[in-house]
Amino acid sequence: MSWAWFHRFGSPPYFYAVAGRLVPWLAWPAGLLILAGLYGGVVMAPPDYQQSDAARIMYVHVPAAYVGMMSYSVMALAAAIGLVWRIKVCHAVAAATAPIGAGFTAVCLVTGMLWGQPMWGTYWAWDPRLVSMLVLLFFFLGYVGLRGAIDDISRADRSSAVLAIVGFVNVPIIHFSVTWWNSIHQGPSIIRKGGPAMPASMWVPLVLVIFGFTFYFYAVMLVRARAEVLRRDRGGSWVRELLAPEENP
Amino acid sequence: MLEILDLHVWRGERHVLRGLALRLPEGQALQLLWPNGAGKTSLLRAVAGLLPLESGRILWQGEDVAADREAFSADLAFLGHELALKGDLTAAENLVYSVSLRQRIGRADVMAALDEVGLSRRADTPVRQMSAGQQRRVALARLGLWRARLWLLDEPAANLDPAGQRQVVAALERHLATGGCALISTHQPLALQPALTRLWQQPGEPA
Amino acid sequence: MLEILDLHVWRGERHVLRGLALRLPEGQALQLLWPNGAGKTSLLRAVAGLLPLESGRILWQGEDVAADREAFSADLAFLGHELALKGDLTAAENLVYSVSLRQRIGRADVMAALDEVGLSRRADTPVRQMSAGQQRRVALARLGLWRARLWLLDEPAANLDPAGQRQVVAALERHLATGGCALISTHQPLALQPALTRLWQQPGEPA
Amino acid sequence: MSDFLAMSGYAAYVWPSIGLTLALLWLNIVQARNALERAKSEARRRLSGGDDA
Amino acid sequence: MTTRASPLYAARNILRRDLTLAFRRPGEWLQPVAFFFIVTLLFPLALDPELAHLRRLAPAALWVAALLSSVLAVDFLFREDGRDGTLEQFALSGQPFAWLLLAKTVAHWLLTGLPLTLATPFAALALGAPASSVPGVLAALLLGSISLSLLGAIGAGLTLGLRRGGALLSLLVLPLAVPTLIFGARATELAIQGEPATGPMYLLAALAALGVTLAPLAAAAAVRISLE
Amino acid sequence: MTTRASPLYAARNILRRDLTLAFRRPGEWLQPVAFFFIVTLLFPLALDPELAHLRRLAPAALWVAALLSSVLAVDFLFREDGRDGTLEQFALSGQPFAWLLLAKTVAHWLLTGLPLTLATPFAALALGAPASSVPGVLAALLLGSISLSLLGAIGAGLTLGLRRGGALLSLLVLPLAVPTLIFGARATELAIQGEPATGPMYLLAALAALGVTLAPLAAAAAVRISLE
Ligand code: HEM
Ligand SMILES: Nc1ncnc2c1ncn2[C@@H]1O[C@H](COP(=O)(O)OP(=O)(O)OP(=O)(O)O)[C@@H](O)[C@H]1O
Ligand SMILES: Nc1ncnc2c1ncn2[C@@H]1O[C@H](COP(=O)(O)OP(=O)(O)OP(=O)(O)O)[C@@H](O)[C@H]1O
Ligand SMILES: [Mg+2]
Ligand SMILES: [Mg+2]
Repeated sequence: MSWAWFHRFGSPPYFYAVAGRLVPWLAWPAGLLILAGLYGGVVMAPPDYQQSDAARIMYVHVPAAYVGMMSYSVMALAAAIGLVWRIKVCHAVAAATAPIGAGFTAVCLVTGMLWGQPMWGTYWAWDPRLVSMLVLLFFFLGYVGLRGAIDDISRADRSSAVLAIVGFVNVPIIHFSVTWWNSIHQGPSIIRKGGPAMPASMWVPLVLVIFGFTFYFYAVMLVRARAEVLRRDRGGSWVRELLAPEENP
Repeated sequence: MLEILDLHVWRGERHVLRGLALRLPEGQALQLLWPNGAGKTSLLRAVAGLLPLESGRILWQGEDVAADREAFSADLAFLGHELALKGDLTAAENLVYSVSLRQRIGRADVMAALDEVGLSRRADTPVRQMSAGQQRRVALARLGLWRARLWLLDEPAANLDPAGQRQVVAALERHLATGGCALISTHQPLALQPALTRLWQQPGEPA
Repeated sequence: MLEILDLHVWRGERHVLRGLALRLPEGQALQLLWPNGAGKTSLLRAVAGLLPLESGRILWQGEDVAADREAFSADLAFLGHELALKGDLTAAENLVYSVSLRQRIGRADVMAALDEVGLSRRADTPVRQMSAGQQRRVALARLGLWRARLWLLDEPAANLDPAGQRQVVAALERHLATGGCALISTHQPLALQPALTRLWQQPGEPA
Repeated sequence: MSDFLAMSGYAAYVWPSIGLTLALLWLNIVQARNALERAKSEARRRLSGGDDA
Repeated sequence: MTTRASPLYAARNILRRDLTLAFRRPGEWLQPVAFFFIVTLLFPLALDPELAHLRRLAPAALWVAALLSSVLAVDFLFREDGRDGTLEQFALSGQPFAWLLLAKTVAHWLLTGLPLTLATPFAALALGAPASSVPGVLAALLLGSISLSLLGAIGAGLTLGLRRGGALLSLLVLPLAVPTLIFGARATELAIQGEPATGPMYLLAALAALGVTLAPLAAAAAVRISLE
Repeated sequence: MTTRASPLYAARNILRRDLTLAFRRPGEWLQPVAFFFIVTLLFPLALDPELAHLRRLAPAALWVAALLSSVLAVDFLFREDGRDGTLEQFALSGQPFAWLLLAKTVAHWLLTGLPLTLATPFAALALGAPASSVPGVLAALLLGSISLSLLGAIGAGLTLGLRRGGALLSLLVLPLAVPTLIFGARATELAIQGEPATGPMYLLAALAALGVTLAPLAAAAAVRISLE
């Protein structure tokens, strides 16, 4: 395969432009999917036969969980590429991902706790799945903290990249924790042998929200990434051209 | 022979070295007399590989140093603002341990080197108990022990009294005589034989 | 006027200053050109009260400084090997905070002082991002802001380019002209007007 | 309607979860916009030679 | 002509300087808190999880965590200023040295002790303490953290300029801190059990008062010695 | 003529150097151990002492203490060598950098992890663990301390040259150390209850092996970046 596209994306101006054009195409579907999914899940779908309406938390908890984990993976991957091939754009993506991923992880934790109180009778339990997710949050925080502590941006990029890569080991642990250890948390109930463990009226909206969150994540991430690319720019002529019209309107 | 082509280096927000180029043949010492903040330290660190290059190439014996960092590192000796001495170790111990990273070494060589910088009687004092200039001299002795072809010296004469500065010059002349070369940042030109050295006053002008 | 009588100072096992005596009248600068390890730093730190005296007396305006340390400290400015600058603060902030220990100060004075050392455009750069010489210059600006009668300077010209060294000389001459006095350790004599300064080559000889 | 809001007794858990999630979605958008604006003005400042090179 | 700075003016500037420094690095001052949280989290991780069990353990966990994170933090109280010569300038400023160091210690407490105190209730709840206990826990940690910072200042002064200061520091401070720890834990325990904790509270307050008056002098003496 | 030093020769000298340095300051290397002891002793102080209660608490106390003291100690692993330019010379020595750092880490483990391990049995007994549990406890801490040192090396590399590195360091390392902590505490618990602890032991060993192979590379990358 040719690496042309790879290097094209590596060039800040190209990335900046393409990302800018991409955002609306991600944002609108995201909005629609989320609305549809939440409506389907929170309003239409029948209450769970065991958990009745408490199960509706699922429609935010699970997508948040998936996106939280996904965003860490995206961050680690981008960081690794940026570190190996010295591509600023990738570092920008990693930097843009961290705060968003931290947000989703936190939401997953809180919604999970709010779900746990009625279901398990406690907000928090020291359970592998829960703990590993908490650790994920700490990795995000550590990543942000490390960035904040370093003032030279290129050093911050590469240092935090190392951290992101090292911390990635945690992600599979989160996913398989339920199967490896006996966990009070329930195991895979959508992507599993023999199809989803719930009626279509429940898993379809869930899947819609999951996709919606994913689109949303990429939309927001790209906006932030454009900002990060600008911050990393070093007086490249393209920025001058880009901002010239806005300087004297 | 060291060759630098169109070197660009940034420090944070600041574009410090803009398309710098130089050639440094064997047996030559190039003295950078640039003003404060002009980029001497940055240049030396970039050559040593301690600062990332924004663009440009550094050739050693005609080959790009990025190709084989470790081989290049083995050929160079870097003396920066920090002396890399352990205050709790004696002068001799410091030399033994720092040199032994690169080559096998015995106490005899160390004592000889310390003698050259006039510290033979201080070989066993902890470096912490030495004055600024004495510590500089220890670092100077180490420089002589490393058998490196390329010396990168950042203000080697700082804190040294006239006698110490003469020792620097002597060490440099020995080094150049054996076909080495040196890139030196300094504010007073070192009194090397004119044949051996060039002075570079401003980063703007050509070397 | 500073007067030192029969001063003895030990550094660990070493009897560094043996019965040293000197007189430093107003408007005078005494330059210590002693060789490395002769005891310049020790002397300056002892006078400042940062090293204990084994024996001997230090008189300031005819009174023993041991009598009222704080009054004496308020009269002196000490610039050592360490610059007492915060890498994370900008040059201006560093000056404001360090000077405000001794006297009230406003941003205007600070900018003026930075201008004198040629750093006015760097007033808001964090000191960490400055080169060795630029940091020295900030320390120099601070020296000018403290209204101290007695300056104790340890190698004030280190790391400075010729322009910077001229600034040191200018600052010193302003200081001496206003009736201050200065005790300076250095390895190149500073180009002060001969009337204002004495050179002291060896601790053995009299000043 | 009211018993829909009541979530058969789980309202205290369901609605905060959903509310919090929506809040996060909103917050992310705001922050991203601000970040981009800040970066642009930063770049402008740098281009107009805020401090010397 | 220039006007001398009053001790108050000098202290105010030291305070301002240290706060500026801390806030320049976003979230840096949050780190002791984060550390504190992590430590409190470590216990349940290392234990078989039973909330009842945890609750009995809460006071110990809280106070050990608080003690450790404040010892960890106080390690930075004088270190930097000592290395870069700032403390020498303090000593030569002609201002009362102990007073300047007190200013530094206050700044340090504002940046570590106070956030720590504000953080404890959450940790306490996570460890299963009842919400009713929060005021008591807060009060205990408020008083405790003050004397911990002050004791820490002495240790920091003594270990100034030593390699590996950190570990030695903890050796020096932890014994000094034992009374605070015991009374603090006791007060917390009573608060969690919903009983009045006036007795230990008074003792904590007394310790804090004692610290404010004596610790700066001791610290000043220690730092002066370490400066040579 | 001079002969190049083999990587082994270089590593041996680094090891010798660090040991010399540590022993030059009498008892300096004892500090993490002392810290460890103090921390473990703090628990009984902060608790109402009931041995039965303490025994159930022993694994947590031991491991939290061990984790904290090794995090505290690892903060000094690279700090000094980074500040005084020694690490720059390492990087420029022409030897494989990761290998040199591994040598430093080994020295560090010998000076902190090993004494810590040897100290635990006493702490465990003090916390009411039965003598029969000593071998298990020892084994668990031996394996655990190794991976803690290695993980610490990564964090130390990342925070090298940062102000307040220490606190950030702990924030970075502790999440990495969670698995070690959990398995270690589990193994210790089983050992104290007199049951076979092979399962967690294997996992601890696996973690240690993983660390030895990967951590130095990560640390080397981190340090190189921090040197700029
Ligand atoms: C603080 C508490 C909780 C945390 C941190 C948490 C975390 C997670 C995470 C990380 C996932 C994604 C797993 C993966 O994609 O591999 C997940 C999925 C899920 N969680 Fe939770 N959870 C919590 C509480 C709960 C509770 C109380 C319930 C319901 C009783 C629940 C039900 C689910 C379900 C149904 C899934 C989807 C499983 C799948 O299809 O893979 N969670 N949770
Ligand atoms: N901390 C110390 N402990 C013991 N001896 C010391 C200590 N510091 C310096 N010395 C010794 O005291 C003597 C004087 O040291 P000092 O730093 O005053 O010399 P100096 O004149 O400043 O030299 P330089 O020009 O190199 O700065 C030296 O011989 C040195 O070895
Ligand atoms: N860490 C840093 N971050 C950002 N800018 C820096 C940093 N270090 C140095 N600079 C800037 O880079 C420029 C070159 O610095 P450098 O230290 O190379 O100068 P120099 O020639 O060595 O000066 P000196 O003679 O004073 O040592 C200076 O303007 C300085 O402000
Ligand atoms: Mg320089
Ligand atoms: Mg000196």
